[in-house]
Amino acid sequence: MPLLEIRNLQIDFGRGAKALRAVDGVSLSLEPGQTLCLVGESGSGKSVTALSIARLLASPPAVYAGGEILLAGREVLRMRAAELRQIRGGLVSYVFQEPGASLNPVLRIGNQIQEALQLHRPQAATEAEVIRLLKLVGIPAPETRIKSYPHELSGGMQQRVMIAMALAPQPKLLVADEPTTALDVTIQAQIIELLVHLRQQLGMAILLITHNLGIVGDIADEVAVMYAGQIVERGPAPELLRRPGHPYTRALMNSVPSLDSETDRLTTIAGGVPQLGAFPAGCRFHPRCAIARPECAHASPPLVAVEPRRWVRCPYGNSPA
Amino acid sequence: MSPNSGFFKASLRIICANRLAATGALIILLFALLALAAPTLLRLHLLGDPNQLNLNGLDQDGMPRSPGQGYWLGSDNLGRDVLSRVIYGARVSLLVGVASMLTATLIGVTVGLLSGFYGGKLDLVLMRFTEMNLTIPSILLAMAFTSLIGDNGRVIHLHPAALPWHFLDITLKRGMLSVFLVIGFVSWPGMARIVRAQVLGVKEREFVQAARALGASHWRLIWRHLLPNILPTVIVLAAMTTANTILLEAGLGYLGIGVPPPAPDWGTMITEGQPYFATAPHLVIVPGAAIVLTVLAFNLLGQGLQELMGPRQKP
Amino acid sequence: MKPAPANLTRFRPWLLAVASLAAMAFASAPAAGDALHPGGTFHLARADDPQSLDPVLQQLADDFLFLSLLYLPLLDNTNGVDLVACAARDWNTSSDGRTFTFHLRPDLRFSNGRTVVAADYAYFLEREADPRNASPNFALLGAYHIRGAADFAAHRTKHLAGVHTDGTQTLVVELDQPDPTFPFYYIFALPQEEVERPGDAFARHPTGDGPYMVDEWTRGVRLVFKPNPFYTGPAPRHFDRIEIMIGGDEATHLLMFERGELDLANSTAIASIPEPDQARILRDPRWKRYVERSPLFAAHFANLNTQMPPLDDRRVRQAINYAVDKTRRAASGRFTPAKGLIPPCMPAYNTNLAGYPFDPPKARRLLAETGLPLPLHLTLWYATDQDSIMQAQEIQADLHAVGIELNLRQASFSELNDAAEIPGKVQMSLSGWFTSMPDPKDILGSQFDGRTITNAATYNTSFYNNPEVNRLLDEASRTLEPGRRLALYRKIEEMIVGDAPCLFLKHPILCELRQPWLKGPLLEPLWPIRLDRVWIER
Amino acid sequence: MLTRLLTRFWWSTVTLLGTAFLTFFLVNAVPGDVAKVIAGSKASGEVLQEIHAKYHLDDPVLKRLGFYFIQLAHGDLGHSYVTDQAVAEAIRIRFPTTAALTGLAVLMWVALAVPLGVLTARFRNSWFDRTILVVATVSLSLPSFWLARVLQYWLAYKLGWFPVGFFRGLVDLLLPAATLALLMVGYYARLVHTNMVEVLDSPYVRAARAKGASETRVLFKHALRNALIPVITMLGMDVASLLGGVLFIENVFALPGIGNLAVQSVLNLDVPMIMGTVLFSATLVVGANWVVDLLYGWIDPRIKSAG
Repeated sequence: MPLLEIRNLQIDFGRGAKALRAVDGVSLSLEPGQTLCLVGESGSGKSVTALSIARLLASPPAVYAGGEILLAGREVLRMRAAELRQIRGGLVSYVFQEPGASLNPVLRIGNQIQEALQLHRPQAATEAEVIRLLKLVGIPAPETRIKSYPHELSGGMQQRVMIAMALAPQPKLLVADEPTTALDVTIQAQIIELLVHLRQQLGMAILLITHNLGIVGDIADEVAVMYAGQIVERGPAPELLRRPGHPYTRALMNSVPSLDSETDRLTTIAGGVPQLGAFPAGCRFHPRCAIARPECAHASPPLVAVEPRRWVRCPYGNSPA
Repeated sequence: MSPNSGFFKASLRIICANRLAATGALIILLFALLALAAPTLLRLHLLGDPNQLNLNGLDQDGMPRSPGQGYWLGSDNLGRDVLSRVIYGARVSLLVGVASMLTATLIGVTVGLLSGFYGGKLDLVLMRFTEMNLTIPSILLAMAFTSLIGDNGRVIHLHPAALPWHFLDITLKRGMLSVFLVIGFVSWPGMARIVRAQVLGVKEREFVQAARALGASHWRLIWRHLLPNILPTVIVLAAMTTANTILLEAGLGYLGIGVPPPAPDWGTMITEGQPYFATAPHLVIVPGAAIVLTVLAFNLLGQGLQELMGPRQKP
Repeated sequence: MKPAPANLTRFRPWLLAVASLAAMAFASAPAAGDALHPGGTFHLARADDPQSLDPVLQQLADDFLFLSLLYLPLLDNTNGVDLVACAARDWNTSSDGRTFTFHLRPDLRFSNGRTVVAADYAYFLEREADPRNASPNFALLGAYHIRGAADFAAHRTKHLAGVHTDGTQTLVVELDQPDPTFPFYYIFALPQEEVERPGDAFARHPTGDGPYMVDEWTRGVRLVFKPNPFYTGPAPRHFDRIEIMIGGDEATHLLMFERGELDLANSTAIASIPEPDQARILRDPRWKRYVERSPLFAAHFANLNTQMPPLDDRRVRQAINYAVDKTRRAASGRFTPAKGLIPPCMPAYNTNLAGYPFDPPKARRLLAETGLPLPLHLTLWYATDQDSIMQAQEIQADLHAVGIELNLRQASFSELNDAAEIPGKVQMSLSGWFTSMPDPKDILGSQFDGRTITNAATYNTSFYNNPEVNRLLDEASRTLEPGRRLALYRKIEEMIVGDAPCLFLKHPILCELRQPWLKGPLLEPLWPIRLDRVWIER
Repeated sequence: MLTRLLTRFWWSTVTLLGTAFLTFFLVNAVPGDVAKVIAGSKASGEVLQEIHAKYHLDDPVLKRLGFYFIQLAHGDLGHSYVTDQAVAEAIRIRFPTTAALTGLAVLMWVALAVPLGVLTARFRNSWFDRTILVVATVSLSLPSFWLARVLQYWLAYKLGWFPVGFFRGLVDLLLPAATLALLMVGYYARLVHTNMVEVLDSPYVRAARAKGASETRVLFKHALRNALIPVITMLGMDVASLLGGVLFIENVFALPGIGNLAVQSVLNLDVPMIMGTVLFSATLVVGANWVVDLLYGWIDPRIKSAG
């Protein structure tokens, strides 16, 4: 049984005539101990998908319009508040993009980690356990650090604290939502390294959300690429990276910044990400697509299994480049 | 279509887009219309003379009549029609309220703009001065000011002398001019502060920097670039300031240092009516309700405009 | 606040035909005796602090209320009619009406324990007569012409020549000219050793020989009296404590009274139940039995500045008098419409005086005669109290009807006083005069003596100067024979009314409301509220 | 931290001096002969002269200003022209009433405004939120003197639930404080609401939810403390406008506080008392801002290290 299974998830913002569909029929699955990378530009719906796993989207305005999310076999969308609180942290933990803003500025970090313990492992809510967790994520001199306030730490340290906090309840799934975007390049590598290391040590599954295909190779078992609320390609990481099937995936790969490159500048994809509610008709990628044909503007292509465990949403791009 | 009507249409559309703003604007409009029409209504005998003593207005004990007995909103302790006085009171309150708001806005925006735009020593001095004004409760300051200003009387014709539009005549009875100046002079510091903060923000934006790089004069920068950008904030603040100036005006009237009788001022009406509270509560309730309604209207308008315009200031 | 320059002169009534309803009702009240009056706390409220509790510095009529708690006058009165001995055992007047001899009670003591002696009264008079003390009563005492007062005031003598003591128990006062009203001047004993302590201690915590002493006086908060442990005066003491809360307005006080928080609805000496509530109270079965009234020795009027055009024309002043309806609201029983200045409760009241009935056509005729272009524009100054505000607006409306546009000028009490005495500054001002004398000497002489208009601080704010009136005022005040004195004053009043230096308005009637448990005589026409004479009996 | 507080202190002093300067010129321009205010309008010329000498009324304004500042430096606010009472003493006697009234009112409205603000933020744009918005707007549109009169009449006189007026004990302050609280609660409910909305959208609140924290815990442990920081600043700043509201309420309920003292002194043209009360309230405001600054460091750890 997969640890996480998302089936045909549909998420709207707003209701009735004003509803805007942000996630449109997304299906994913993740086995225990595996790592899935969800890749896409900002606005593609990947973060919304990730947040929906523990139903963290503010509702209203978000509406779970259809589909289901099974977490360890339990239907998340039907859970009551108490159940939900239990799986949040207990089963699935989150690490967010901006560690500085995601830590409560008025509480000491020790206190914040301890809170996570209290909520799910009250018997372990001790200072010793907090120190152990901080050590685990590689924070030097954790005994003194527990008294610090978030703003007294560097960005990298803050993200390590966030990870420690996420790990505290010993979750089965860690959702890392662009955990490195706000950090500088050398720190990014350290954090990814830390995640790889922790997965090996603790055996949990990781859902990594990123717009950077470059880090995917280091960590992912499987990759899903999202564009404009839909999954456009999905498959095992080495396969997909070697032979991307969708023109968007290819474009993304071309714009990958190398982790060791000095320059920030990347080959960007021409055109902008379509606004929510202003998705083009036909294939949603066609205005930016290098291999677009006239009919792409009318027919919206389905997600087709091109080989076992490999899906691509483009009838023309599935012959590997 | 003239550009003016376009502007009005646009404003109308904006206001109607928000139910709060629309309600506020409607109430203000109603009061303003009544206030403007009051002399005409009086001439047509649809309204009693607000200052005419009337023995029929008193019952056999010499007490004011309750609402209904020949007077829609009752009569006051001198037998005068309360409805008429409340409507005439709207003339005083709206005029003083809006005039003080304009005074306060003029001072506040000027101080805020100069302070924010030039910064440095000027900013320091102006902001210290603003702070000094903020440390004294405005009513206290107004009280001190009021005892200062002597009596000036003035009639303002809001129409060209050639045209006989006397409904636009507004007589600034002794004290009214001084009252609105006083209220204006004590109401600007809050506005100055917020305008300054806004200017500091706008000043750093690219288009201002670009204009500056192109050698635009300070005047042009302020007039063409800064002012239009802070205008939405100023409009919201102006609506809310009007609410406060009307309250302040009523407060001064209540203390007996506002617009002098027989001008039917709402605050003064409450003071004159409160000894009658146990006998004729309408003398306090009616003018009070008029104040609440008007102030509420301006607050709703401000609140609504704020929701529409986005920038979040104080609630 | 009092609506007009309130000047409560210190005289006692001598021939009082009018006794208040209250006085009648309680004339047969049980004889005073401590056994009947078990003490308790007396709860009162009033808007303002007393100006001072030093009788020499006591200025406002309102404050007199407290003097009867703190000091015993030489002579007092009962039922507002007869002079009776109080601190004095007895007294007599010489045949020429110029020398007064008072014999003291031997056993009176101040609240500091010292025995009261005759010199303490002499000290009081000398303090009032010394201009350095700035006593508001200086001019009033001066009007009696105590022998040597001028020399004393100019610091040429150390003592008042006309005041001497005979041993410790006798006080003698000599006047330069006869004056039958002198025994009605309140004379108190003051302990010099306490008064002359450094600082203002005495004005705040005075030492007197009355039944009570000040326990606490926090300005603007409360004034509390407690029993004077050395009190040995003739009248019984009724309370263990008198607590006066300071602040609020009359309307609030009445609400508190109705909730039972106060024992007396109002405790300012010359204010009544608030007019707006009167009809309601009189209809209320719970309260109407406890309302009592008393006329006051007072007149309300508007001064018309006879030196300022167009008011320098007598016809304009008369027209104003005809134009104003003085009977409006008279049904409330709060005042008698005025024809002139002498109140109806005073023996000198002239029932034949025509005055100025309400006659707008006549007013218009008089104005037309003057040939002045109408409308005339005049300005009326008045104080900020409710009664004045209403009165001013009524006058404004009445004058509007005959072609006079009245500008209203509200001013603080002191601003009004200051402005009114500046020649050529104030055209009209609402004013009034309270006297405690049943004699017209004060009410006519203090304000209409034309020789005072050159004084920097004059009470003659109409700037009225009629040489014949001046001469008659001198003659009347010297006259001892009651019938002739009365005739002279009536003549003076007629002349003044004819010249119309005022808009004559009304003579107020005091209206008080007490809790059912408050017993004893309370009101009288002169010193209207006598807190020292009532008690609580539940 | 210390430098910041010292800078603030220095500027507060400058502000206060400026305020003293301002009020001095303001009230010394009052028309009318002050000596007559002091001695009564019928005082003799001799007495008036003495008073002129005693209060230095004939000196040039600048000299008097100098005297005034020297007096201030000695902590002396002068004596009332009307009662000769020391201004400082009058203020000392009356301050406890105002302080108790204000304190009680602050407790009441904070106790009401915080839950209202939190709930309206939590259920944003619901009918509940919109209703409270309108109610709050009404609350800040009420003239204080009017509301005080109406409540006094209705709750104290008609229903007899509260004493009608005066200050004898804390019970007497319940209704006045409730009146004041009613006037302020709308504003503060909105203030808490606005800040709460902002905080509830913040990543750390999402993070707290992701941790599995209950809604109550999220609202009160994580969000509220952050949302209250600007509210506390506002409370400090509002002491000024509060004194304005207190003034009318003290007046209606006959409470012997600073506000009533100010009204009396303005009506009496009692210059030293006017200046005293104005300066005192200015000091109070500046002091309150200073206290808020201190509190700030305690509530918001980010401030402390910010030097």
